[in-house]
Amino acid sequence: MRGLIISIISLLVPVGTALAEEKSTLNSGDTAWLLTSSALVMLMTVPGLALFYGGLAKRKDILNTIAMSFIAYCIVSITWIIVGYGIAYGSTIGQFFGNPFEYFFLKGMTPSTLSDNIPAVLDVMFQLVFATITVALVSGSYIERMKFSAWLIFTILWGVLVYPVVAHWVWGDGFLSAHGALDFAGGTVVHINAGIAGLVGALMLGRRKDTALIPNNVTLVALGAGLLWFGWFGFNAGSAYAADGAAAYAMLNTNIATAAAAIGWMLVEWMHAGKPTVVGISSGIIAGLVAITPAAGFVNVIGAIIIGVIAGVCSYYAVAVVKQKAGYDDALDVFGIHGVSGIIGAILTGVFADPAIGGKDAVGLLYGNPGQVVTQIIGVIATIVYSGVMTAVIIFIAKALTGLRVKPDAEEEGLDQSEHGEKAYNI
Amino acid sequence: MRGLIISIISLLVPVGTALAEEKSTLNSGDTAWLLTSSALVMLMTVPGLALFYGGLAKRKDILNTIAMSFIAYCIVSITWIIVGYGIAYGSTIGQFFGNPFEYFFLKGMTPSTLSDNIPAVLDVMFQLVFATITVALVSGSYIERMKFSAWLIFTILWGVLVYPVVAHWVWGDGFLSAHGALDFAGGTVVHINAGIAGLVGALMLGRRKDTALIPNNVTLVALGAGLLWFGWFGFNAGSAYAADGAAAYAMLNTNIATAAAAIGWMLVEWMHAGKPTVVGISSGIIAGLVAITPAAGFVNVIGAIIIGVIAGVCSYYAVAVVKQKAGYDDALDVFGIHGVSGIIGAILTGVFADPAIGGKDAVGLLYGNPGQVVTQIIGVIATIVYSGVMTAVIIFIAKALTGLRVKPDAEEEGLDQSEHGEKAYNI
Amino acid sequence: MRGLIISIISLLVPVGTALAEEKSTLNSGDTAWLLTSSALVMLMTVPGLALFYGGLAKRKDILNTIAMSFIAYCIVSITWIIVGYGIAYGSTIGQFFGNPFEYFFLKGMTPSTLSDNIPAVLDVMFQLVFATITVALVSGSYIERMKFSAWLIFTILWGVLVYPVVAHWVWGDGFLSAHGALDFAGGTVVHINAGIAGLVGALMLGRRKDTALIPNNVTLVALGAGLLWFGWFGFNAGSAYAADGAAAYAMLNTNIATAAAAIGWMLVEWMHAGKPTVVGISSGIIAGLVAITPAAGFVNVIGAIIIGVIAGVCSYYAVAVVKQKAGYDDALDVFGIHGVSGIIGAILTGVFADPAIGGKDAVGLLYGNPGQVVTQIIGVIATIVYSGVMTAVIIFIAKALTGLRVKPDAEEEGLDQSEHGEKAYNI
Amino acid sequence: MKKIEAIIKPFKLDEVKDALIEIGIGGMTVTEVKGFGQQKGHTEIYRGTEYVIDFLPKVKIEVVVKDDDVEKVIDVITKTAQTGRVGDGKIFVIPVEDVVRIRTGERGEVAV
Amino acid sequence: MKKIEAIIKPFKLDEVKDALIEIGIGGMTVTEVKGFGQQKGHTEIYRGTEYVIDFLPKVKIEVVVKDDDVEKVIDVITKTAQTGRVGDGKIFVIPVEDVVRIRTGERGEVAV
Amino acid sequence: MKKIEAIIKPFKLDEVKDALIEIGIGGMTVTEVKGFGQQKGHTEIYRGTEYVIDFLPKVKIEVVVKDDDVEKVIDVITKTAQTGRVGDGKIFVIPVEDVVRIRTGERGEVAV
Ligand SMILES: Nc1ncnc2c1ncn2[C@@H]1O[C@H](COP(=O)(O)OP(=O)(O)O)[C@@H](O)[C@H]1O
Ligand SMILES: Nc1ncnc2c1ncn2[C@@H]1O[C@H](COP(=O)(O)OP(=O)(O)O)[C@@H](O)[C@H]1O
Ligand SMILES: Nc1ncnc2c1ncn2[C@@H]1O[C@H](COP(=O)(O)OP(=O)(O)O)[C@@H](O)[C@H]1O
Repeated sequence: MRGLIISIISLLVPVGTALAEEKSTLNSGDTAWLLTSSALVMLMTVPGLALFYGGLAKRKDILNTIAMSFIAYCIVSITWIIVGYGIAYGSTIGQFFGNPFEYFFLKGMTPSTLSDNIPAVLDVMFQLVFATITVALVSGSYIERMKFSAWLIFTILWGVLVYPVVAHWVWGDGFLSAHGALDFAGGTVVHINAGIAGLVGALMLGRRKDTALIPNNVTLVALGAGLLWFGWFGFNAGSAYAADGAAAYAMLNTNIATAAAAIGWMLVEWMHAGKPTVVGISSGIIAGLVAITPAAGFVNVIGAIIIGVIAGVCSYYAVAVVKQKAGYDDALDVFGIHGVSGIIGAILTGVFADPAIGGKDAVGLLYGNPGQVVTQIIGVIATIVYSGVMTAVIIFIAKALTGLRVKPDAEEEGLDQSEHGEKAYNI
Repeated sequence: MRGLIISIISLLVPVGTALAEEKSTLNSGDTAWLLTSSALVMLMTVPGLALFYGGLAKRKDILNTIAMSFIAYCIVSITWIIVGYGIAYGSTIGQFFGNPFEYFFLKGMTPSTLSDNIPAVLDVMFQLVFATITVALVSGSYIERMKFSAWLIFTILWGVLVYPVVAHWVWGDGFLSAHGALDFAGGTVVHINAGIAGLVGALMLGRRKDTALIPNNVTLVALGAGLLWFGWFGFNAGSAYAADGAAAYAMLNTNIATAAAAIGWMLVEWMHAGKPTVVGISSGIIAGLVAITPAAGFVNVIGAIIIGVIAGVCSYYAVAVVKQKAGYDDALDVFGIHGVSGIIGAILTGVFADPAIGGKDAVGLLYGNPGQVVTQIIGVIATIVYSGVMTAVIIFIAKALTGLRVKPDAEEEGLDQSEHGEKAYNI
Repeated sequence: MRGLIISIISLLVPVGTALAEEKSTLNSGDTAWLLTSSALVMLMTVPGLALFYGGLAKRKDILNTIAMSFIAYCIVSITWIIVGYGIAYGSTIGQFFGNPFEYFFLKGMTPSTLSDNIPAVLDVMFQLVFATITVALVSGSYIERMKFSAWLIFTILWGVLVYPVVAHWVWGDGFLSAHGALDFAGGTVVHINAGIAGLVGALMLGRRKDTALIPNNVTLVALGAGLLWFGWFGFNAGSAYAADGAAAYAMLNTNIATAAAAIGWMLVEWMHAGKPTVVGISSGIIAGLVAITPAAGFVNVIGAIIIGVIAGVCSYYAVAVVKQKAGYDDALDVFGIHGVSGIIGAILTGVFADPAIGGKDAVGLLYGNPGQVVTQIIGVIATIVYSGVMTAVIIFIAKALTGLRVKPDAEEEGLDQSEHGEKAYNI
Repeated sequence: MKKIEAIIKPFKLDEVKDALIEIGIGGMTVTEVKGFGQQKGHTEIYRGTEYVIDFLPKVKIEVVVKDDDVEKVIDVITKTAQTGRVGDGKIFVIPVEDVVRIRTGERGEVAV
Repeated sequence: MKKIEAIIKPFKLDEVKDALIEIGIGGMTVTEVKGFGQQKGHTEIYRGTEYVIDFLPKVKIEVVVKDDDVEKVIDVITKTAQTGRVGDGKIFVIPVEDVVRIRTGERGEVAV
Repeated sequence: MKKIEAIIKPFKLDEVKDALIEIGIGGMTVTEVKGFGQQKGHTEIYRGTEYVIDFLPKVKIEVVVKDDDVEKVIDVITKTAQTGRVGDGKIFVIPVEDVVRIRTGERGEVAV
């Protein structure tokens, strides 16, 4: 995929830089956009996701929910430059993971080391913010009952053993990359991965005493959704790795699919439950952002609209109907939104990928390449299996080390008090 | 105006790209800045404006207020790529509007299609975020009484029939553009347009039972004002369509005028009402941002300060004195701030435009071109008439289809409950 | 320092622009990044810092706290283009300050005036946002008791007489710059400067009746910390004055040091006080951001981690132990965090500066240049003395003009009511 | 003396307050409460799942008055707070044995 | 008639409410309060400094009932609100001399 | 037993609480309320329009005590809550017929 993106870029860049692949030179415009994109994706986690999740949590658990995202960002930032980046992008070991120590504390990288058109260290940074948000996303399934110490252990292990490995498969020299799986900005690596980890962990943690989702502060939900959308422009359009037409298309597709998904969720909620809600519109926004992530640079706007609407509607049913029936306690619907819309997006990328947008290596079913759908499904399944198994192992280890759940009393009293000794509002 | 901007740019760009107009090449720096600017302007609406308006609303109406902005953003995103962009920038039909179907679902645009120095699709995106915020702005006049379904109808119609047409006049090949009206970033197209629509709609909707403006959450007002200011740097400096000196001047002028307006509003409020308030400072910020919008790339910093102070003071009187006397119920003062400061900015652009800043085609009264003021006034009047009449027609259609106002009971109980069935805070 | 940065840049930029210093040409990529960085740093103050401080304040004082940051931003924006920029960057007068009237209302600057690779006016803008946040930072020490009118006077005087002078020493043609003091993005100029002003002013203002720090709204603290972190990428990576490897390194170092500091603060708080808190993690974030500021473009990632951890731990002790014992009432710990971590960062820059990162003019103790530490300490002391004395004088003037503190009754009732006549929440 | 506690609909507060002032009541204390009664609560819907909110927002007004004024106050509250729909609320009359005005230390009826 | 005021732990509210409905209580009013008692408050630590929060969040339930129902209600609340740990709360029984239903103007026991 | 209800200025709460503890009061319940009385409210101004806020923030303290302690408690509250300015608040004494400690089921004076 990385190679693909580069070849797309080279098509678009004016003649003077056609030699880019032979002898790299720094492009300051592309570098400016990747610096900006890195900052935007950082904002998605701290404070975007933290407040989105926090607003949805119960009043007595909001700070713990925020703390889970904040600390995940901090811990994974550190592990990433020790071994994470190496596992993801180091020389491949059997197409399964990269050499963990190849970039140990970024040894050998100076400001003038380039990675194609941008500084090498900027690639480290941009990939870092992807790793951090993926881990933080998982927390949404676990809130209101998990020990903070257990979450720290989970964060360290999952951030080293799961995320970078799947990133290697798809974006490094891994086997999915070799098979031509399309994942523009991380539908599989980020969202399916986090969604499955959320589901498996939620099952192992067990249900909360009070599983109601009555948001303590919907203004934070709206704020979080807005910051996530804003940051996602960096996530998706930054994944073009250049300030060019591919980036612009990815941004526009992201916007269109998200708008369509929000409208889709709102309408189906209106028909099914009687009213269109702000929490619903915000949830539809996230579903759309997730679904367009793998497709953003590959589909045309009609494809983007269709993907958005399908994601909005399906995630609504997953969350409002399926979860209720199945009875697992995925507190903030990480599986229902990131898992389900991630899978939808990954597969539909194989359907709608339009070579006029993404170039000759990104051709979907509708444009005569049914095999792409199969490739996509293989990618999805591989991720589900690996993420599911590894999450179970890691949760098991955390349980052994610290125990998983707070005491029943503490759960009732709220984790803000039991884990942090503080209160969100004195107003 | 577009043409004008390009000619300014060409003055500034180094020799090597002087052929830009003959054979376009992509400039990655300019593209990076326009990508960033598009994201910044998006943030203005979702969640910036939504929270600014939401914080000012009553506690029981905050979510409905937020929903109005969010859904306006989503709906106009979709209509824009169907017909909106064509109406605004398609081949002109009698200098009145563009061919609606010329860019139907962006047909024919690929990532490598250029619009001068940037990808064509990026122009679509950047213009899209302008369209969305204009519609969302209008909602501030209508809150706390309008049916959500009526708002959806308004949004669709106004986003297709009003905004793109006025945009065509000023920025497309329309008659105002042909006459040399100056509007750097949308004082007429965005703010006067929205201000008049707000006023006319508020008159047709009628007064709320309780017209008090007692903000439920001033921290959201401050947050919203801050995000709007931040995003406005993309709005104004992005309108230079390049990362160059014109963009930098537009950014600095935006900052200076806004600071001056906030200070101006604060001081006049202090003298007139006894205390300087945070809601007042935040309102002054918006007034300044609005007034400098048409002038940002044309005036020098002294012009910017004067425009800012005048806007801050006049909007204060419009809101605190005139509205009270006139008795219309423009709930969040869209007319008083966007309309009034928009008109002030548009006319003063004709006074202060300094050719040393904006080039030889942007010369104001003070620099020997009194005719520019006349041209500006014509632009203002044309917009007022068209926006006023069309808004009335559209509100009338919405009334026929769904009715305009919620039931009196629902208004008392709050629209969060009646329209969305949810509550902002459970804290 | 400015000269140093430029020479680093010239090492990294491809051959074609090697003549940059002879005949400047505008680099659109660098310009795009500086435009973005200016916007990011603006966001740090309005609304980032305002909400961070506001959330930590008491419920009855939150709006006054927000107003202090907002109005500082506005006032310093204006003074900066009148005399501030001249004092900082005008032709030096005895290496002490620059000619105040050299850039009076930016006379002579047009959009095509360049400052090396970027528009000259963009340098004004980027430096402006630094000046504004420095003044706003000081307010955290003074809240919950200072008259709003006294704060306005302080803001005007300090923003003219203190910040630009210290900026001149370090970044203009001042004596510290001449002696080779290293301050990548403003550890001395911004943070030590603000920290000392906070301490001295807090001593002169005297203790509040109720010195408890019980945040009224921790969600705002988390939001503010997140926005500050996001904006700080512009602060530090923008200080490379280019979109290049130096900027990327500065961004990554900023991220790593901040993560390390947050983890450090959290762990020491956990051990010392029993629980890891969200206020603690957020405070650690700020400590880390402050400490890495002078070092961001000079140290390698291991240096960044060490600086971060030391800053997090030391600021915790300064705030939790030393302040309690010393008994001064630095309300929101501007000295404990910005002063202490600023000093740590400034000195450790002299220890860890790695020529492989920052070039041959930025060599620290560990790389064989112990003299750098001495130079750093001289810079710290000069700043402490000047900032301390001048702050005392300015506070004295404010006292003479308006009095410093609100009436005891007003302090009890809250400054939101007494100074602004409004209430933050009606929820 | 008696304390009259009235639980009413929040949007009636202003009207009731004004009516009480008109008949010469010089003081009252108001609390935001939640009421459960015959009036059915509503449901809130988040992500398609319904939650029943059976406590409704109400306002409690407490007025302490001389025995003679009790009927008048009851009358005024009943009239102004009435909408005729379920959930209008209740008035409770509770004996008060003594009243103190903190500012002056006065006791009994003069302190009301 | 009597007003029964129970100060209980917040998380017991739903249980108590359900139990009261089960025994036929048709109305009640709930207020968020803060309690001080034998149950020790906790400390909150901000930036390393400890603050003692000695008021704890409690919920006050007010139910007005006929004299005959007093014991039953006390019984039900005591049972359901009990955890056996300090801080479970208190019940106070206060005389009520009259009740009015605002909607209809009915007085006395029928209005409860 | 009696319930002493004191409506006081919020910033006096800590002082009153400490004084009550000093004289051996083991429990109390506090509610945030809004008061209307002789003390005039203030006006809030938003965008130049004035709104009269005639309800002022007050705090209600409820303490149930044995009959013997009533005077002592009134005394202490009056003293500590007094500023001498309008709006200092009121104390109401209300009869309590029974008290129950939920944790143990104890009744009467021992339960206070
Ligand atoms: N027995 C009761 N004890 C205390 N409060 C009550 C009682 N019955 C009703 N209330 C209060 O009065 C409010 C209105 O009562 P409800 O039964 O809904 O309507 P109505 O007063 O019209 O009969 C309730 O929400 C509750 O706050
Ligand atoms: N004398 C009292 N008057 C009013 N309220 C009281 C009194 N004593 C206790 N309370 C209330 O009851 C709550 C529980 O009391 P506490 O002494 O902590 O435990 P317990 O009820 O188990 O003895 C307190 O938090 C307070 O709200
Ligand atoms: N008759 C009353 N019934 C209930 N509460 C009252 C009554 N009169 C006063 N209050 C309460 O006492 C507070 C103080 O009363 P106010 O008349 O302002 O001053 P003062 O107590 O000094 O005479 C009021 O805000 C209100 O909460």
